[in-house]
Amino acid sequence: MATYTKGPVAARRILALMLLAGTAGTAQAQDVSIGVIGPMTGPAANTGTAHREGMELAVKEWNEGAGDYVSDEPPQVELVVEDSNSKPEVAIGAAQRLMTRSDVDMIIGDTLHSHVTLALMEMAPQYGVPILSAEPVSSAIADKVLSDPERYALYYKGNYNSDGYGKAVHGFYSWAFENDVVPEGDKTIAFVVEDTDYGIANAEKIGELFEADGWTVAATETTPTGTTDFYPQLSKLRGLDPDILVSVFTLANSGISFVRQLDEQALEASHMAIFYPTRPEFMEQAPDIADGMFWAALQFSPEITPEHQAFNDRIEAEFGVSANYSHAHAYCTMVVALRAIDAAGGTDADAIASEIGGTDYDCLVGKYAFGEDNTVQSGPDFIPVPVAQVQGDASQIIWPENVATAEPQ
Amino acid sequence: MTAPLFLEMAINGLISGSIYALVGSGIALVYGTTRVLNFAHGELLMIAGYLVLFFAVTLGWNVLLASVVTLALVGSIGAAIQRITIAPLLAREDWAFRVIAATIGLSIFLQSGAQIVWGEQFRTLPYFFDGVVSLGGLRMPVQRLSILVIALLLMGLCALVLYRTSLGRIVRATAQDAEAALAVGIPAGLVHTSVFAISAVLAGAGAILLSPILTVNPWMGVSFLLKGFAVVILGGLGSFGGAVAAGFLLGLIEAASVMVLPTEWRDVVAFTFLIAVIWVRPNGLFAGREA
Amino acid sequence: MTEILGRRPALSFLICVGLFLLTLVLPLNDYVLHILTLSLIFAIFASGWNLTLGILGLKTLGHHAFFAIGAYLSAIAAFYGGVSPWLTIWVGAVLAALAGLLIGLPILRIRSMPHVAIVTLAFAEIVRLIFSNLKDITRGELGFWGIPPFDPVSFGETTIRFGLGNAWGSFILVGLFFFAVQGGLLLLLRSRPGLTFAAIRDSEAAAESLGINFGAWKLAAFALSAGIVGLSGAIYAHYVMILTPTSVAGPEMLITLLAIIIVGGAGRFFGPLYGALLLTGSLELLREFGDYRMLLYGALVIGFVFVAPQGIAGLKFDRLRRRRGHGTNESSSSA
Amino acid sequence: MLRLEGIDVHYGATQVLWSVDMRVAEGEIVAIMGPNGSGKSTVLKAAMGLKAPSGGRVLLDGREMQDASATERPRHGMAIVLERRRLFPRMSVHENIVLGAYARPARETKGSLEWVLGLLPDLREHLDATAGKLSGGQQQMVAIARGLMARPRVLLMDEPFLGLSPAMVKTVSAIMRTINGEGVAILFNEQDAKLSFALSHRGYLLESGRVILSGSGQEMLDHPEVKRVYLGVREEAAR
Repeated sequence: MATYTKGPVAARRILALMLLAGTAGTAQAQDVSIGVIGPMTGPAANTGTAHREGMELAVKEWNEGAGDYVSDEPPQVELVVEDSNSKPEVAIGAAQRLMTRSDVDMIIGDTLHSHVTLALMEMAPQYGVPILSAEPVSSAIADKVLSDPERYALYYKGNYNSDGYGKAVHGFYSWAFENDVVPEGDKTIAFVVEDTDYGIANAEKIGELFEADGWTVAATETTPTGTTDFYPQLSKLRGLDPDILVSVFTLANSGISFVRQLDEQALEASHMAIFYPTRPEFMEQAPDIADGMFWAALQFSPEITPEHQAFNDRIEAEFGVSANYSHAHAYCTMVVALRAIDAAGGTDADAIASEIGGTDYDCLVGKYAFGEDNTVQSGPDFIPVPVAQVQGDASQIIWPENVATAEPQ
Repeated sequence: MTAPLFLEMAINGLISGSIYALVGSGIALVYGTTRVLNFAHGELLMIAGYLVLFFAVTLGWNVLLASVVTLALVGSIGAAIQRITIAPLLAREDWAFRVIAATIGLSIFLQSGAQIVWGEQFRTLPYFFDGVVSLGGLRMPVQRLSILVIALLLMGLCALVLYRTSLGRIVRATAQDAEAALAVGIPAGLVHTSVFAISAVLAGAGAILLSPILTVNPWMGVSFLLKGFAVVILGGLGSFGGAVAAGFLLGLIEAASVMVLPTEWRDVVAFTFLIAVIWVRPNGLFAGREA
Repeated sequence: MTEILGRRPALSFLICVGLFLLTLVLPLNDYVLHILTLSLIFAIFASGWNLTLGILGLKTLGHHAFFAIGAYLSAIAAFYGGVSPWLTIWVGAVLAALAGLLIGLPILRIRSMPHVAIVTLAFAEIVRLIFSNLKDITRGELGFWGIPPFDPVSFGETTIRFGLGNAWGSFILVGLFFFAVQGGLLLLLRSRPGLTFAAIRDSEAAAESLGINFGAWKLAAFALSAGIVGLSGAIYAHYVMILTPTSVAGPEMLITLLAIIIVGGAGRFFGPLYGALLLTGSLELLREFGDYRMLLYGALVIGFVFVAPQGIAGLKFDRLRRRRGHGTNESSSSA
Repeated sequence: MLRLEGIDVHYGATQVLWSVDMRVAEGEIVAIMGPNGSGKSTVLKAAMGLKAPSGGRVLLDGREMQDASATERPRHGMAIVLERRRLFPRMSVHENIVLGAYARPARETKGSLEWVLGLLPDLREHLDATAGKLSGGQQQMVAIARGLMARPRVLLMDEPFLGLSPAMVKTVSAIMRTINGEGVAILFNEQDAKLSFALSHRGYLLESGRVILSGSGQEMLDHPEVKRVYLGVREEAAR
């Protein structure tokens, strides 16, 4: 007998442990509890940590009386952070844990990944909990909402769609051709993007807009996240000789290597970089090789925006790190959530959701307002997606003209 | 395609091929002498990358000094891994699989350990050499060319050690007949440990050469390990020379693939080539020329 | 064979079924059920892999490729073809088995362990990249969403629903699949073919002299193993309802499953169940450790390889045998 | 000077040697004769430390060798020529021979090589050849040369005549006598009783892992049991 009962006994013990873990409730000292799901471990943990810091700052200010309140009696808020490890199934486990163990009233997540959000948004109708995603941009999320608005009534997307960049890049170049900032050439465009929904969606959108103007997409090269050797791709592109080259990476290092190798290879194309110059490390290491480069979108710049500098100081005082765009975006997302809960005057899911939908609030990166697809809107009146140029050792906004801080060089 | 572009493609292929050859020949050397497949071999690259970053960037040492110290340390780490995790398993039954399982565990352990110690910051070393060689339409930075040259020199040096020194002689003897080597008094343990050290140094050299153009991160070893394994199988298991040749071949195939297809198909082409070769020539392309 | 099945496997099997039924009456919350459901899916995966890895003695490292093939192809058939997942999971399983035949042929010809390990690993990488690159069909790393859950089943008044969020239905369904697969394997292993597998593992030469046709047997076993793993992938797809190439065919899947098998006991029939429950369960408990989770994972694998190479399922068994004074002569050759 | 006392050897659960006693005196040639699977090779491997005995002692000049691993025994004056030569096939003859001196101080290597080539002059012209490409007989000479490079006082030879042509058997026997003439004791095994005992000063008959008979070469040849079973069977088979 003793030979085989071992396993079942072990199994039973695990079960008992899990039951314990499952029922050990958290004491509720706060009025409202918000769960956050983001990549706290794994390759994207840096960004996940920035998100956590931004949100913690927002909640801290809120609880200490320094928030931008809607009502006279704002609720005290408790924050519970869970890890998604950049994986959908892990995020779903985290959501279930937040619902059953921490009994949260609202979930913010995923803070970074579109593919995780696509899975996570299913939890909103399932558990009747409002879910607001933070940085994900993929238009697929908005499409999913539009495909069944009733089902996803509790879900909101806290960042604009991936076509935000597309429109900005296309709009900038149309302006640049007209004003002879960039020559039009024989109308070919090429992409080197990282192999994520982020990179690919941007390449597709920009490609579509240019093709409508009679341009040809010469090549779309997707490289694994973290790639830093672009020689094979650049050699190939030199042969294709495009007029515009668009690169999209999320990691600063990919961007630095790309820009440096582009310089070595001396391609003649006009280079437009997307997202990665936002990273502080990029500007630390790249200025001399990146001089004159165009990039989108300069949304967080303590150097030229006093309000951003003030936010940076608060983050630095709290966590000892300098703030980046992810801090700012997460902070704003959390403030949007806090104000919605405050306005709803309770924890009723439908009330919170409808307050999120009615948001009209100016935060660090622009004005937050949601469209019919439950998605934050982009554009000059909402969250602007400006194009910047590296000039000397700083970046200046050169487009749109109404917000430009410098002329293109 | 113009001639300079074609040449550039070939050089790109040879450059990545030289790293595959460095990694693969180390794996081949270890397998040839000890019949051990070390799945933590990629992590030696990663550790070397972080060490050289630490010495050259954090402490600001001269790159050459930093590299030499790094190689010495990585060699000792390789030897320690062999002593602590692999040698004790060799005497046990079913050891071949257990070594695989243990080294896979070790690889995860080292990756997450590196992530905890150094964070997941993706970092790069400054260039060792400045300047770009420009010949006709061909442009190639000195830094990249130096990878090829230094890798070739290192593998030449390694071959010299293998074929011209008494250490090399006892390593080859153990590879060719372990029991006979034991019978003439060659201590197998010493040979196994030194082979691990040599292969760790080769991997470490690869990491140092790459660190200015690739990011140093906790997972950097994974893709090189797979490529290294592919190279070892293509070259004929355990053959040092075969692995070197197969490394360059694989690099060229990849470079050609990028020229013709979008980048994301590169590894599919590389691994399909491996499986196709195994169908036709199970013993690899350069079989029968072991260490 | 006792060494693989333990003594009185049928009784062990019934105890497991009993425990499963017991969990059904416990007041478990959705989160615990989600974890148990994932454990059981991984246990099916591990049982399938265990067939080649432990019982057949072929050290393959690419079975997550079959998991991905089963998952994606069943999801594609259900999503684009509008076919019920009750049918498409079998499509996924059969296609995974066919892929097993494809890759089984060259590696069975070679047999050398490094070849088997490396070639199967490379195969898994190819499969991952193909699903990742065929973005028009799978949406690549963005994630293949919109996969339908299993159609609901009605018994008179009550309707049981499946898929994420329907924790009860999903747990019962996956439990049924698990016991069907385990029961089937148990019957198979105690029949003539099962004894043949054991013979192949214990002594290739001896089995050959008995006139057993190796190639065909091994290939059949390999395909069966791939098919079971494919089935587990298909069930996973219709449970989680979103797939990304990295999460189903990435290196972490390999490591998770390898750890389950090593900790549970490679080549032990009940090993996968113990391993899956222990690892999936305890690692959830260790969530608080965040970054240290994978570190512990690695250490656990190394520790088991050194201290208890037969896994949990082998623990008592060995001790008992030693007490009786039998020498250990288990486990197979290593190439 | 070499003594085996009560050696037991197990392979897994199976015992293959049962309390084997043997000795080799200074300057002796000793043969171990026995049928296939009687444990002859195992005796030599146990003596050399390549197979750890589960019981008994190995003594060299009265010193216990149990603690000396296989790699240390050459330092104490033992060397072995393994069954089927076991050369390093992709190395040159010269490299093979020199590796035999691994356990000796490097300064002796040159002298030892001259001594060995003096005993086996035919090898001189093959020094640069690849060992694996030589004929079986030539390989056996290389293997013997390699063993001698350790300057052993007792040389163990495992099936030295296996697979050799009759002419080569004669040559190798002659070499063994020459070596013995240089003061090296030899312990070898061989299935052929006539060959074994004609060449040796003394011999042992091993059956199923036990020594069942011992004596001088001539005594062994004359023993009725050996005559009936081994010589008799051979003669019948030869007819």
